[in-house]
Amino acid sequence: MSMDAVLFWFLSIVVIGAGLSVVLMSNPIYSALSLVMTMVGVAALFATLNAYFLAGVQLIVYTGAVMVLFVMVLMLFDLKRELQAFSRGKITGFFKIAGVGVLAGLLVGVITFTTQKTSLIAEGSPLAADIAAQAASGADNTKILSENLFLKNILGFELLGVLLLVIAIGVVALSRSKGGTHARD
Amino acid sequence: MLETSMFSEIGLNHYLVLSALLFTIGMAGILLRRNLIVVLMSIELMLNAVNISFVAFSKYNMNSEGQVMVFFVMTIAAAEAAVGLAIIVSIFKRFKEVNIRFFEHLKG
Amino acid sequence: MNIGASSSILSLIIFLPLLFALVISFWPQRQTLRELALGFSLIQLAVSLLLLRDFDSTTAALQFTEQFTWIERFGISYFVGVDGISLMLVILTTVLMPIMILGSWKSISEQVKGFHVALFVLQSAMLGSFLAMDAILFYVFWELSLIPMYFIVGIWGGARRIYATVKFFIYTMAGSLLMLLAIIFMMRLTPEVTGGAISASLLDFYKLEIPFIAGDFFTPQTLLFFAFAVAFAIKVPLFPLHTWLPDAHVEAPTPGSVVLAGVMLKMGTYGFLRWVIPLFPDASSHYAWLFIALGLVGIIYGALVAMIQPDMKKLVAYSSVSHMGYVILGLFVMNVYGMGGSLYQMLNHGISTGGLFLLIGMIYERTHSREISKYGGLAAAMPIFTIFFIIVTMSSIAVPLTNGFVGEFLILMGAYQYSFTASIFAVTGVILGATYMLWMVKNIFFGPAGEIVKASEHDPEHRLHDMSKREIAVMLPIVILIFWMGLFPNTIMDYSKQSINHLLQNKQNYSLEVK
Amino acid sequence: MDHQILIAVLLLSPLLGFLINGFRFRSQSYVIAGTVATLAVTVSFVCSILLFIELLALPAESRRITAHFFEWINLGDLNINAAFVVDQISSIMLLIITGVGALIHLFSIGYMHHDKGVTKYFSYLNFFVFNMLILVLGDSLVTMFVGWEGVGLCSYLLIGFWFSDSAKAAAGMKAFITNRVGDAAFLLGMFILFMTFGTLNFYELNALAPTTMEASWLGAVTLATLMLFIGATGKSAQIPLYVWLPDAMAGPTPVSALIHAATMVTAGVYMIIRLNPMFVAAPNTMMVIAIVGAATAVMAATIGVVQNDIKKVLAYSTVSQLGYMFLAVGVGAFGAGMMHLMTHAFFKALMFLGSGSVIHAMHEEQDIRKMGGLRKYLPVTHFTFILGWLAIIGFPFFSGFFSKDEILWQSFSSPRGHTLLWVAGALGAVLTAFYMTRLMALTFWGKSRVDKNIHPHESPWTMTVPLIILGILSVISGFIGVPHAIAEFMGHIPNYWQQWLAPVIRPLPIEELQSVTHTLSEEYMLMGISVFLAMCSAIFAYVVYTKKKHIAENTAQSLKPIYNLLDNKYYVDEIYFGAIINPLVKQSRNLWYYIDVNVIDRMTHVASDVATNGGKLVKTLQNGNMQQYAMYVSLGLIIVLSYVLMR
Amino acid sequence: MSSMGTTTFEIVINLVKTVLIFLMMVQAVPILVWLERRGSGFIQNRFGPNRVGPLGLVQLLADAVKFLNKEDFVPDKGNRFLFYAAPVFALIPAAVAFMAIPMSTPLTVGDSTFLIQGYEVNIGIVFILGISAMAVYTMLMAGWGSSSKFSLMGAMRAAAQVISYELALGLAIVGVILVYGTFNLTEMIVAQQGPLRFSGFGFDFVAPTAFLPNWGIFFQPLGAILLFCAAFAESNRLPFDLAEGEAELVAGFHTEYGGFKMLMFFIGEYGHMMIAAGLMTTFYFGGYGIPGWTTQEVYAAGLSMFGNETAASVFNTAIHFLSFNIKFAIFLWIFIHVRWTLPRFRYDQLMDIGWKTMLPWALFNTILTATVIFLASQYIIG
Repeated sequence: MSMDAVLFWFLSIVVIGAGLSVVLMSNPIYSALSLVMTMVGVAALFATLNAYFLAGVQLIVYTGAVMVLFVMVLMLFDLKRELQAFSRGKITGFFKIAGVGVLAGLLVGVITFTTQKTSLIAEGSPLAADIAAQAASGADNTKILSENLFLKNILGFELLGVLLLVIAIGVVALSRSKGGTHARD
Repeated sequence: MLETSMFSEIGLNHYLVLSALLFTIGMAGILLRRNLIVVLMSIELMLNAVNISFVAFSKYNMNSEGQVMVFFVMTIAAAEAAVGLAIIVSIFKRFKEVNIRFFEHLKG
Repeated sequence: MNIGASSSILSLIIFLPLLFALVISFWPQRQTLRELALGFSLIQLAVSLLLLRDFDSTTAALQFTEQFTWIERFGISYFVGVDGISLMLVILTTVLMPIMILGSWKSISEQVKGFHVALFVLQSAMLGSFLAMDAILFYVFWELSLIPMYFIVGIWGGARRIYATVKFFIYTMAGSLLMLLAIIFMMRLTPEVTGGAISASLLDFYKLEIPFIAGDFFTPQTLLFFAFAVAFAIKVPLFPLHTWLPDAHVEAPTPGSVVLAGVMLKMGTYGFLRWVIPLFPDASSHYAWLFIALGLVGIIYGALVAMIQPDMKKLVAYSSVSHMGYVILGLFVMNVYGMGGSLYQMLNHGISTGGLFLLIGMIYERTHSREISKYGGLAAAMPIFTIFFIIVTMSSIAVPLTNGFVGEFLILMGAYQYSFTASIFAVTGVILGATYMLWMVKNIFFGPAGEIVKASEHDPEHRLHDMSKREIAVMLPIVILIFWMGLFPNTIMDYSKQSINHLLQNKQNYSLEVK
Repeated sequence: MDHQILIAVLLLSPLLGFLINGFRFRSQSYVIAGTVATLAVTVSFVCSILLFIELLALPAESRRITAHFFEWINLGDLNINAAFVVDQISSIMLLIITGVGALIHLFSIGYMHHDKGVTKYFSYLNFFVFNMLILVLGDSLVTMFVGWEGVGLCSYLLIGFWFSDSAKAAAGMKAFITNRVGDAAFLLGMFILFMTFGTLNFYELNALAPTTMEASWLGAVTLATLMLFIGATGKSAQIPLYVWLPDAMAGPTPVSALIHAATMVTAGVYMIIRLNPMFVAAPNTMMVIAIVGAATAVMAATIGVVQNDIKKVLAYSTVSQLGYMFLAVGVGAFGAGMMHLMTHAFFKALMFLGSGSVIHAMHEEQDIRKMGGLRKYLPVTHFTFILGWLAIIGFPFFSGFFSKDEILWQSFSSPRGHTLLWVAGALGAVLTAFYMTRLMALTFWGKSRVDKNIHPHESPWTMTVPLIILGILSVISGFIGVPHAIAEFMGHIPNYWQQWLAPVIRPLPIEELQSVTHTLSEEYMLMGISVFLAMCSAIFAYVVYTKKKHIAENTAQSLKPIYNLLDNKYYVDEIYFGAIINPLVKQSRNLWYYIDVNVIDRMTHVASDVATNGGKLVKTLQNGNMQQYAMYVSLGLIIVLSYVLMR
Repeated sequence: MSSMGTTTFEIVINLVKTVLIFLMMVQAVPILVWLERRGSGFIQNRFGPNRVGPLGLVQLLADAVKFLNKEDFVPDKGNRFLFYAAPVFALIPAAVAFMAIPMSTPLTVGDSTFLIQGYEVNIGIVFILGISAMAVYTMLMAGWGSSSKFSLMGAMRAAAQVISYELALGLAIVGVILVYGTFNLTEMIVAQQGPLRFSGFGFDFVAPTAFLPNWGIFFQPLGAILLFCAAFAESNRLPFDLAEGEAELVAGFHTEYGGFKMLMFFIGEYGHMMIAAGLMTTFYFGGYGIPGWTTQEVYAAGLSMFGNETAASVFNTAIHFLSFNIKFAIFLWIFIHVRWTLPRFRYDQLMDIGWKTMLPWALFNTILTATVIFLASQYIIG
């Protein structure tokens, strides 16, 4: 049992547990905080996958910004405990739960039955050796990521920038108390 | 499949299964929860699950495309959350309601 | 092949309006918007006149071609070129643009910026579809032209504008989908002639020999022919696919009507001339009778129905159906007079009907009514307007020395060459055309003062002002063109003669050279 | 080159006048407008005279002055030039148009001086002259057609000149559309000629005209000439398209004189004479022309007998006289037709102007039953009117006598003539004499029935001078073309007219000419009969309408059905409206309603309804429950994954 | 996780070191509190704590004892879990982030090298930013868990403020990253060694005197100011302590807290202050570097002094640790000084400064830096 394996199992349990509590907690604030936990776990998982930069970004963006918004909104709404946290309807409820169960089973099944190998790269290929070397060094691949991002996918990156601008304007417009989508009240 | 090494040697499949489980948990949240904000959070959960897959693939394929994709997904998730919350806030301000069934009235 | 080596004036012509649209959409000053748009349209006109200057009318070859690979995998390229068939339509488009902008000076008062942007985008799309030599490129421009038109009618239109736009859109879309299918089918055939690669180039399409069996409807050429023909026939519009036109015209704002009648309908007839006849020579010869018959029905039906319309715009719209029937007739008789006349008639119709719509727009601005029965005796109140209206009317009913005569005369001659019977039916249109137009002129301008004129006499607020200087400036180019084209048709027909002769002589194995 | 300039000046001077007056159409100064317009036409007249003199100087066989300005339409084999030709035929027309035109312009100054639209009026008038000149001078059928339609347009504008009267506007429209019917046929005729002979140029056509007669009704030449003739019936108001001309009297009277009597309506005759070789080659067409001409002559005359509007009488008389011209060309007497064209231009213009003078004096009163005894108020008008009257009833040695007599004789004697044609012609002459005398009697003679409030007065000099000049012309113009028989009788006066026209007129085929022979005595006899009958009828009319009014009334009473028939112009208008126009309009409405609205639109709507209802059906799935949507998504995912797993 | 060492010895030493650094941070807090109180006393012309122990140094110990003895109070309607969790979470991010800051040159003992920081992260800055971003939750949890209007509003204010200023902070750091071309803090410090030099546009400039160090402040003056200002807001200190604005909100999100829980909040706050001071030092003032001497020179001096590599390394580490702490202390003092010098902003002013002043300037700084770096590498002047 290597350090990596220990970390993985630990983080898996954290992430799954926190994820479950997101769904199951009847108090939305707890859900949100559980989600923060999940996010942190995911960030750690990223780190185990040598994606340190993404781990950092995950922390900044998700826990530092997105989830703060959620939590703030929830706290502002002051919803406390919900009486009916879950949708009503026995038949549809059954279908939903069964559907989710089946889906989980199917997904896991598909993954385990279709991708037998641990890596998609053929054994013995030069690439595989590279991977092994990289995995061993634990080197950060931030530079590779940045080159990919800013050279190859620059258009997508710029488009995202535009998207964010649009979103920012849209959000401001939506949350203005005057005008906007609803009458003043 | 069930071998002893399954616990000690962590490979791509482990991450994928983890991602799948997280994804289905998120899906369950979307299907079952009534609070719109929680539904939105479940979506974030699903996106995170997918991100795990991406990063795992990225690592095991020695290809940074996956990470770039994660980057994009994060950005879009942030945008989506912002807009979603803005909408929810403006509706809440007007109707004092975040129940997802209430939003059926908006279908027009 | 020397592609793209010459100047890139065609791309300039196509994309300059888009640039203008962009500039207008970011123009901060609301007051100077119209002047700006007018200036831009004049620049565009000047550029297109450069094209006219450099055009070599002694050859039927494609000129000023530009070709760049667009989607390599499917052989789709950005391929534009101009020849005698498209040249004048391009000029028509650019000439009408400043007139339209000047004509909408007063009538469009809301969302001025959006309107001009839409106009310029529309211009770009129309020019693109006239100049595109690649099937997919053509299709893209063809569809693009719908969108600004949709907005022009839908936003600045009349009371039933939504109904009209939807109808317009659905009709045209239905046709163009057929065309897209046909284009894709033909692209799949192209490896035969290109030696393996798929191509969407029109020149490669021309090389195709699509099997044809007379009498069997389900042969490729016949099916393709009808797919294209229906698409274009809707746009023309050919009877019985014409009902969108009156609605669209009635609801459209004045410039919308002008561009619709002036240029958009020509896209259909241009399609016949550029695509249908050269691509499917057997089928078009074999089914020429059908289109001639429909053209004739269109001529007579349009005229008869125009005669009983109570609404000016509707009347002119149906007259468009009638006039475009002439164009179709001229195209399918497949002789030099018919085709030359058709090409000329396209321009005529653009100018005369455009002029009529402008004039109707001017009167509508004053009275907010288009009901013919409410008018009467307008000639006394607005003499200059009357003069212009009558001149344009005379052009529309093809009185000699106006442009209308030349086109109609040639088409009728072509029709006679095809068949005596056809020409007998066709000349009926000459009589009926005069009937409905003069009926309208009489009821609007002559006779005792009608409801509106009377109201204007008593009410100083609703006094009918005669045409302003701006309005005269709008109509003057049209009138000048009417007489110029009536007096010196050769100056315009010379550009297209070679192309028409080339088409007629090599109908069976048509090909275009690239100059 | 100087010919070209001359012709250009000739053409452009009226156009210039039109433009000058057209651009200052708001002006109400009748002096400036009238002077400009009259000067413009006078300049043209001078040019015409100069051209005529030059023509005289040329040898008889090559009397032709051409001016080629630019290529007009040039496509395929079609090559039409803006080219103009002055030759024997067109020079005569030129003189008539510009000469009579100038006089009528002069007359108009006086007649229209009180009208507000006087400048507009003169500009139209000049434009008409311009178009008429193009019609006459054009060297091809298409160029002629330009003028042909152009004069139609001017006629339309001038008939509807007082447009605020709905009936007058409608009359203009009626004129234009009726002409259009003819024009459509004219176009067809052109096409047939072009496709057969490959040209539309008059000289080339005439040179190419077959010398063998075409017997078939469906031969190209016959068909083409028939079509052209239909065009001519429209323009020249023959059966069946004459209906517009009486209505056209709604326009100002000088217009009636210029357009609807002297010039435009004769265009059809002119066209046939222009293309006479072609018509000669189509005997069937000639026959039709002759019959239509004769029928029109008689029918119009019968209607003229009962009309009470002074201008209507003259209008029907014009139709009738035009019938004579067609009768002439129909029997191959092109020279005679042309001659009658000219004389008719003089005396009918005179009479129209005279009637204008009367109407002017009577303050727009046109009903002859409310006139009478105007002789003493309007001496000049009366005197000149008498000259016109004598000319039209064919009083010996007045101009009308020569031309009409020649026509009658030709209709009898020509190989393509027929006794019945002569009978019709003579009957027409008798009727003409009757109704013209009736007009004279009711207007000028007898007792005054003038309203007491109206004080008739003689017109100013601008109006009387043209009357006098035209009066003189009406008297003497006949002598330039004295018929053979009378020339014999008068001492061998040469027939300048025939000599002048001979080079451009193709005689009937020699074998036909040889097949009939007539003697001089026959001619004298027939002349005598027709003149005698006409004089009798004139005297009868004089008696009835000045002395014994009751005879007319009794006759009208006793022949009530016939009187009504005539009074209502044989109900032709009603038949046209009832049989063609109204059903057409009604059926158009049905057409629109049933085809456009109920079939095509309905189909579109059904298609859209199918889509809409289909959408409504699927809409129930989309109930706004987002979780349900998510469930669909996950179900889809399950299905896809199951497939992947099962595979 | 190889940074934790390969041999058992290394792992043990590393773990001990980590704990030490954490303790060091925690123990710095009482000193800082004492310094603050004494300092404010001097600034305001009074004494401050001076009774317990020499110069009142033991005062804090007494306070700690008092805190520990206080009643463990939970508001009636409050959320018990969150109320307890909040102070614990207040401590963690601050500590974790602080430990990523290198405080001296690595210490080499035999074959083993020990970093004088909690652990080394390749993406140091991003990591620190990410972790410190989580501090918001403590405020929110505390504010909401207290179930008190003042607390909630304080928490909201604080959260909004932190999020707002995080942008300017991040963008200011982007300039730093651009200048040094790395995320790694140690590499940044190494890059600031030696005399001031600038190469670009085709010429090299080296400062004539070795005492003009190659510090970031010369390249990023604007960035430094922005970062420092933002750091005030991030750590909720005056003039940006709107969250606790006593006049309005009693004490902000920790109104309901007392005793040891309160103390933990204090530690968290001071922790943030220390992170800010550490970052300022590292980014702009050469980190543990000494102006005039490079680490190699110091190491060589140690070697010549002691003749032993281990001793030299220890000497080197110690000298630089001192250097770092001096700079660190100066910045901490500036924090304290500012707190007692400037008045508090209004909330709208705060937001205006954040969004309308600092963010644009930070953007400008970023763009300017990027442009200059690009041009300097592409174009040659003269």
